[in-house]
Amino acid sequence: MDVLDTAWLVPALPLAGFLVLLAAGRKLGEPLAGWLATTAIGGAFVTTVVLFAKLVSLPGEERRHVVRLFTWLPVAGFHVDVAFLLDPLSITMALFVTGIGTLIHLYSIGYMHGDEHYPRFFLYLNLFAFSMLVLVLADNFLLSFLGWEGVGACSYFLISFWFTRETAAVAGKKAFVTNRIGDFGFMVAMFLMFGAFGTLNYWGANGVFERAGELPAYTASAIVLLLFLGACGKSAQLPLYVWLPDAMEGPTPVSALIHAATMVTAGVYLLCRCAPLLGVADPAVMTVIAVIGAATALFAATVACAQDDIKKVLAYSTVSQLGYMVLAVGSGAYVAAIFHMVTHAFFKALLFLGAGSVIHGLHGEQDMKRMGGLRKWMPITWATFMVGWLAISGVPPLAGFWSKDEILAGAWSKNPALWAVGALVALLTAYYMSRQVFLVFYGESRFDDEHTKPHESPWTMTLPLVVLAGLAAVGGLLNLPVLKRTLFLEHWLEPSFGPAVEHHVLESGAKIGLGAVAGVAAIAGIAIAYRFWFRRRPEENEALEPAILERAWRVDEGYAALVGGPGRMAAMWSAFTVDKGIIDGAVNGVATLARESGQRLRRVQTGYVRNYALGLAAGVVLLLAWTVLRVGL
Amino acid sequence: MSGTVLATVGRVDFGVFVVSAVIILAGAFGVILARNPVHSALMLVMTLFGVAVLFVAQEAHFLAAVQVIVYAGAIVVLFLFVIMLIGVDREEDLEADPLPAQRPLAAGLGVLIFFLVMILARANNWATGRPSARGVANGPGENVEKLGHSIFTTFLLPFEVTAVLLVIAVVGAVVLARRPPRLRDEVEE
Amino acid sequence: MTVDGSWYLILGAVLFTIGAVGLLIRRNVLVMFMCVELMLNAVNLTFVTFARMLNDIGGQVVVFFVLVVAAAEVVVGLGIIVSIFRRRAGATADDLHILKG
Amino acid sequence: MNPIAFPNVEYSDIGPILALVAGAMALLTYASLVRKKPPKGAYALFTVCTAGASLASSAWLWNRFDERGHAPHFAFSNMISVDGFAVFFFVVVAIAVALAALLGDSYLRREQLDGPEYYVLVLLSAAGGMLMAAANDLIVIFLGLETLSIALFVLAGFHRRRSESGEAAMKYFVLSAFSSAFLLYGIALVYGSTGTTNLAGIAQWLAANVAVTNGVLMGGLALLLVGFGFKVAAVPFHTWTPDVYQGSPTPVTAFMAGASKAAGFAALLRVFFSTFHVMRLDWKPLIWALAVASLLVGSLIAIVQTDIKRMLAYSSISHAGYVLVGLQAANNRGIAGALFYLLAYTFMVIGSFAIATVVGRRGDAEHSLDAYKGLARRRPALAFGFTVLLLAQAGVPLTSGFLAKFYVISAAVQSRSYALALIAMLAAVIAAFFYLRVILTMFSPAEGDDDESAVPAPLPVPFGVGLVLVSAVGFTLLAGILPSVFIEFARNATLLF
Amino acid sequence: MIAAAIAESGSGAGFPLLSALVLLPAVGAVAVALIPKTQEQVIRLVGFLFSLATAALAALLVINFKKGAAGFQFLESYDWIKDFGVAWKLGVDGISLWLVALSGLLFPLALAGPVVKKNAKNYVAWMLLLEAGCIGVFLALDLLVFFVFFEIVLVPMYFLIAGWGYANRTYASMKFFLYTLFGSAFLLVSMLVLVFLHQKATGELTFDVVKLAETQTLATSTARWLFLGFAIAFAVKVPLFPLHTWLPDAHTEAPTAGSVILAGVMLKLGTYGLLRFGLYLFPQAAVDLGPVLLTLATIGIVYGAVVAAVQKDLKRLVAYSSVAHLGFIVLGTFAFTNQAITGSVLQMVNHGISTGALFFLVGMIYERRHTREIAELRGLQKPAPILAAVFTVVMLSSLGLPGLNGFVGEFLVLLGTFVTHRWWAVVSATGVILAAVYLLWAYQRVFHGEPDEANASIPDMSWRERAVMAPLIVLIVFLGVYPKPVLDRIEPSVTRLITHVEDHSDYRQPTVTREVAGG
Repeated sequence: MDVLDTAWLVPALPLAGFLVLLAAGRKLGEPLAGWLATTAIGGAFVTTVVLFAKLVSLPGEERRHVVRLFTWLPVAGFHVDVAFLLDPLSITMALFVTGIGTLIHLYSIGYMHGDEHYPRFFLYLNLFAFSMLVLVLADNFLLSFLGWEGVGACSYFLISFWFTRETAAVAGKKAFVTNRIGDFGFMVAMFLMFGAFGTLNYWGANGVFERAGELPAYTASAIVLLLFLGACGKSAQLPLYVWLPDAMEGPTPVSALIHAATMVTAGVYLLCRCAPLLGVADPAVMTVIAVIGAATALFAATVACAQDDIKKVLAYSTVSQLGYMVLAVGSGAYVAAIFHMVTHAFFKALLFLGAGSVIHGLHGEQDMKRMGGLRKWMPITWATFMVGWLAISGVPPLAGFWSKDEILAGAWSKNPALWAVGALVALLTAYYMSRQVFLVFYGESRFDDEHTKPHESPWTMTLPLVVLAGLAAVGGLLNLPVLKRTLFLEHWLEPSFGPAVEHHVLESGAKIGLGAVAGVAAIAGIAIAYRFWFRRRPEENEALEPAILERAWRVDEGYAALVGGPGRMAAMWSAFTVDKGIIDGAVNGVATLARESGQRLRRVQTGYVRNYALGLAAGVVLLLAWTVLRVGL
Repeated sequence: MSGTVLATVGRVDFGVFVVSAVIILAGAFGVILARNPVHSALMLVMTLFGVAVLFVAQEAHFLAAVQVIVYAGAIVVLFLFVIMLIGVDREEDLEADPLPAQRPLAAGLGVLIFFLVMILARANNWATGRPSARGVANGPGENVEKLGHSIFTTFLLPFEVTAVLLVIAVVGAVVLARRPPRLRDEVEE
Repeated sequence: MTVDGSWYLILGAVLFTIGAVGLLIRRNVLVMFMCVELMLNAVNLTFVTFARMLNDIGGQVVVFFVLVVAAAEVVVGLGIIVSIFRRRAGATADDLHILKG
Repeated sequence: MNPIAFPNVEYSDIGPILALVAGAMALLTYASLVRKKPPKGAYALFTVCTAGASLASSAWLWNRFDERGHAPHFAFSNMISVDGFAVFFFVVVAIAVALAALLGDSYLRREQLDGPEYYVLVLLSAAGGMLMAAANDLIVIFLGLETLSIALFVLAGFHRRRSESGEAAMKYFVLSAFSSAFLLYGIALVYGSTGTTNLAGIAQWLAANVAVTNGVLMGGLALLLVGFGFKVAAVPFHTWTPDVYQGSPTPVTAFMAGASKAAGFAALLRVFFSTFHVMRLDWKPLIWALAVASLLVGSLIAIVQTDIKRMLAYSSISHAGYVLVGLQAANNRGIAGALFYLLAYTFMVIGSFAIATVVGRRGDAEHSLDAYKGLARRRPALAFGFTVLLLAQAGVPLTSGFLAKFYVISAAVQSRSYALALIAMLAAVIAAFFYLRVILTMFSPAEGDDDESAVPAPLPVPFGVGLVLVSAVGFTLLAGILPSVFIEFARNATLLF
Repeated sequence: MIAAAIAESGSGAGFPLLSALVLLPAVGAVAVALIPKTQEQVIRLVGFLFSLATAALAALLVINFKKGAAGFQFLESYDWIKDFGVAWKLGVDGISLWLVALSGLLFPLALAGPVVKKNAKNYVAWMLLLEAGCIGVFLALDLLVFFVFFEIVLVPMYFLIAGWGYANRTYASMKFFLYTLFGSAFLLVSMLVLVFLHQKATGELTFDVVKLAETQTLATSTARWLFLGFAIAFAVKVPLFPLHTWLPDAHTEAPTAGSVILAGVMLKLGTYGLLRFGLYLFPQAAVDLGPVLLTLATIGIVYGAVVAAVQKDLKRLVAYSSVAHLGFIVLGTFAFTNQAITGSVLQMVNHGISTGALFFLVGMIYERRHTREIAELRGLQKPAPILAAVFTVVMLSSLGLPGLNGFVGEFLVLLGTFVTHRWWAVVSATGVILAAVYLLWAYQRVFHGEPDEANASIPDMSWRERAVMAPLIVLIVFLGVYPKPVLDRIEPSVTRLITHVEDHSDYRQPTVTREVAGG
């Protein structure tokens, strides 16, 4: 038996964990449930590593393996299997999903300590891991969609995990609904593909990608745009990003795992997966994707500059970084997108977990303006957070620098204007992240240290921090643009993207130049933040936090006005005016009409026998009159 | 018979018809317009006589006799008897009808019925049927004999049914006229 | 010349109509009842006329039966009137209207 | 003087009628000769036996049709026709007699009206009805109708302590006499234009003069329709129905609704469908209009009624509309459907009035809908029976009522009267409303019923009424589930015209 | 072709399984009626056992059903009303099989689940009678027999609503009954017209659906009118916008079990009718008028969801969600592709399971709180986590989450529809978004948040309730993950139906949705 055929184990392990927890979660209790879940995902990680090793050992062109389990939906010409595709792209995704997933599970054991719904949390986490793995490993669009919606549902569960909090409940719902708008695009795209090919399989003799070339450009464009709509929902791009900042209502490990490292990157993954299709689509479509990505990146970065909530900053930062990735996809730089996805997963997960550690240490405090000076209280957290900070700011030689550099290079070759936006975002990123670090770890303590004694977190929480910090530091090694040979990731992923991939060849001189500018932008950002925020009282800088940014350009309010106002009105109007009034009114009207005519007719029955006789005579006249007409006058 | 006689007979018949018709209609109007029911009954007698005369004019002698004896004799007397019995020989106010629309509508419908029948009859002749389907009426022989023969042969069953009808009338009259017995207190249910 | 049958028939129709109208406009039940007799007589006249015109004895036989029916009807009808109006003043049809609607 | 040669008369041809008349005479004679009060229920039992004899005689007639020389034929000098159609109505009327007798027994005793008169009149009236069904001469129809009606006037006014009863008799009498006059005038016109009152003779004349448009004849036909329409309570000749049904003693109403309507339809169907068949293009539109008017007016007014008897009266008007739908189809299926309908309806309506008899209590007074509140709790079996009967009247499947409606409507469809079929079905929707309302009332609690300890006044169901109910409900369900034999019966009845 | 199919099924002889399926519950009703009123426990037990036995028969049917055969199986035919060519003809194919199974499943649950307080005897008897009627509808292959069952089910349901319903039950039950009767009026007349025209053309008076369908004799315009007549009746029953307003009232006022059966089984009578009779009897007319129904279905999907969102009554909300869901079924029916129609049939089953389950759950909430007002419920997840969890699963199934049953049907319908009627499918797909809006919003308001005193003290699901929900939850997951056994049995019949439509109309199915040769 081929080792690769055991691929089903990867999603099956978290699923098994889920099922066990479902059956006996409450009996296992704390911390057994957590350990069980962690073991399950850890097992998946190990399996993935084995699979990865096996795949690496194969020659490039054989690195695509399909494991069919059973037929899911067989209806006439339409046939969908539950089948997993192992190729460099999926195994890469699986690796970092299981890897980071394991770390965050481990972290959660400590973080969720004492929560009354402890087993339930791990239940969801395992279910999420399962869904995410199905999403990335699926062999066809529909199975991916299953994972796609599955992660959405898990995200919903986890955001509203603390369901007694109204805001959490609302945020969960918002996430799900917004995602569904994207899913709508995904679904219609699948319909189009089915209509064109009669299948939803990725590869294989009849696979969508194999035959992508047959598609007319406009169909391909439509498919891509619809898929992109799906990606916008999942990966929080404009205009569907609104759910992600609110999603921070969930427990912090959730934010790290789902809303930073893995789920939100699914959109980017989908677009990369569909690279062959993107290649067929009209170039204008790619431009749309790139512009939206850039716009999202810039937009979210500006908002992040004015947030007070430690997690909100990171949330907007995530949106912004996802914008980078989408920009990369739009520029055709798929590898850069995946590269940044991975590095971002490292440092953003790290930052979130760090933030979680801070929150944990401060017993739930999230407002950065009420932190400060935590460096001495939480040394490990501080140290690892610093790594993450530098990585995301794009300070060489940490991971973020390399991946961001790749993207900017791609953008440059697409359009220098896009590059300019990217560079600006880099500066802003460095700025707001520095602001966060200075506010949280430096300066004087602004919390009530009489009663609150911040403490360092237990090892289950700090261990993942340390590991992630290591990864964030050296993650750039994955795809060092120093030599052609060191572009490991690019070579590795090449079979997945196929011939559709454009190779952005920049002369190394230009590349170095662009890299230098990016590095300078990062330093500049840090410098500005240092000038205004380092060891200063936050009140001094209110001018830097305009209300419009603090309120995220009032987009939420705008949506609320749109949906809550006219939308709600329309629904009320449909339900009460149209449905109750007109439609049901007509039905009841018929009943009333019958009753009324009954009442009227009944008045003829006066009780006077002479009236009755009159009626009879009238009947006679009618009959005779008709007869006369019939006979002819 | 000679032509003169025929002409005379014709004139006489015409005269009889006109006179009878006037009597009949006068009586009929009298029935419906008299305020006092007693007067109405007497007017009815007039009409019945007029009809009887027309029966004779049409050689239905037996029916004419029955008409006078049964109708004028028995039925109208019965009417009068009842009028007296329940004491309603007071005059009825005919000036206004408590049911406002009743009267004009009644008149209108009556006129309509009449004219509609007339129109229908005008469209062709009145009597279009096969003559003498059940035996000759006009020819020689006694009217009573012909009638009796017909009743006891062709119309035997209807004749027998009249017996049932009369039984019903008797039983009905008894049932209706009898005072209801006083309610018993104890009821077996 | 004998009088044409249609004259008799028209007379019958007039009489019938008068009877019908009378029934509709009179309030006294007894008079209404008499109006029915008028109508029946109109029919009898019609039958006898038809019998003559068709030279058919059947029409006269019908009149005979109608007379019997009329007699039976009168008996029962007057019985009803007596049983109802024995306890009331007058015999006005309009007084009876508890059943309606 | 010529000796009279009496026609050859075979009295067995009118055996079912004779049985009833003989029974009535026997009863009358016994009652006038014997002073002693007979044992409880003896009259009723005797009447039921008489009806049974009538039924047996009908069955004998029916079976004899297959024998040589006894095929459907005319008898009594062509005055009546002995055929399946007639026998069918003999059966229906005899059943109505038996049921009415069973209902009457306890009712009369409760209302202290006991005596043989009720039974005598019912028997004689029924004989008149049967005569109408078998008649082959307009004059026999007229006599039969009068026999039926005059007895019914008396029966309607039978409950002399109730002023409603007298009023009903009065109204019925005046209007019936009025309509009879029109009928008679119609007969006269038909007689004039065809030269005979004999149905077979008329048919012959029509066959010979088919092309002629005869105004007098058609006028006569229209007036015949007035008379029959009155009897079957078709709009606009229905005005007497609610008042008379409501005012009459309830068993009488039951008999009226069952036998009288059936007999009226027997005459109407025979005269129009059989005799005037060639003129069907002339009368179909009239029947169409009458049917629609009856269906709609009956249903619409019924939904605003609060008196159960009155409501059933209006519903009977709308039922008449359905039978007219069958006639309007003017095909064998339509007539068979009409017959089946009348058979089914007789059971349904007598059963329904049987319940009204019980619930009406002493004085025949409690007929408002409120009296039915909580019936399901006090008398579940009664409520169940009524529910079945009402659902049958509404035309719910697996009851005879559904098949009856289905039958006539299929006939209408077969003759391409699609609009009428649809109107009839929609009228059924309106009608369903008030049947359901009654059902709902029975199953809703009466005032004070919430109090478990409160003992409701007893509502005795006498044996006779129980028997009526069992047979009515039984037939309704049986004919609804296994209808073949009854449908066969109705169909053969029309084939043996 | 049909004859061959029948011959091939060949299981006509032997035990009359289908008649037994119809009659067993009816016998049960009679049996229950004979037990004295006071023996409530016995009555419940007997009723439950009868419905369980029926379920066993249904299971037997599923097991013995010949997979891959397209025609009718287990045929039985006895003369009923010979004079009209009406026969007690029963048969089952892939389309009706699962609906029978669904009935067999839901009735025992409905009988076992909610406990009625008063007059258990009548209640149980009516339920069993209802079951007989519902199964009869799905099995009847004679138009009149179908009609009889189609109508007769109204009676028990009417009594269930009127007798055991909530405050406004009188109005609701009456409306339900009359509205459906109104539709049936058109059905009966159209049916008769069809039969008599068929007789005129062929000389044979028959109500046999197969015979009527296989000899297409109608003129185009006639067929359209008749189709319309059928469609009105079924549209009321489905219910299709704008004939739906009886549904919220009936569902809301019915007792829990009544709502479950009403939504779970009875609404399917309409969609089943459209599929079995609309398409089969009037193929060309169905193709011609399909867009009208598609449009109404699409409006229903969006409209139902929008209206559901703002309902104040939880049960009413679920009721309106049915309007939306049933829209999908009708949409698929008139898309004329294998996927869409198969999806429709599957969706009928799915909707029965998930909406049935939802009504069970709403009933449980009502039993605990004695209110269905969303505004009065809050934070129920805290005191009743299991209830909340079950509710969540059912809700996700209802809003079409992949991996649960609702998605499979909905997706197949939309997929199949998209190929032939692109824009209808696109608009309908927005219903998927809206479903999430109203369901999640409702869930949030009812289960999330901090419960107040009245809500905080409710008990969680009892073992009895768990036992009732368990089979439903299992099926929700099973059908979502492995619907193949079901689809494999539906598909041949659907293919045959589409072939029939193609044979008798100018419609041709696109290649992409057809059966792949040798596949």
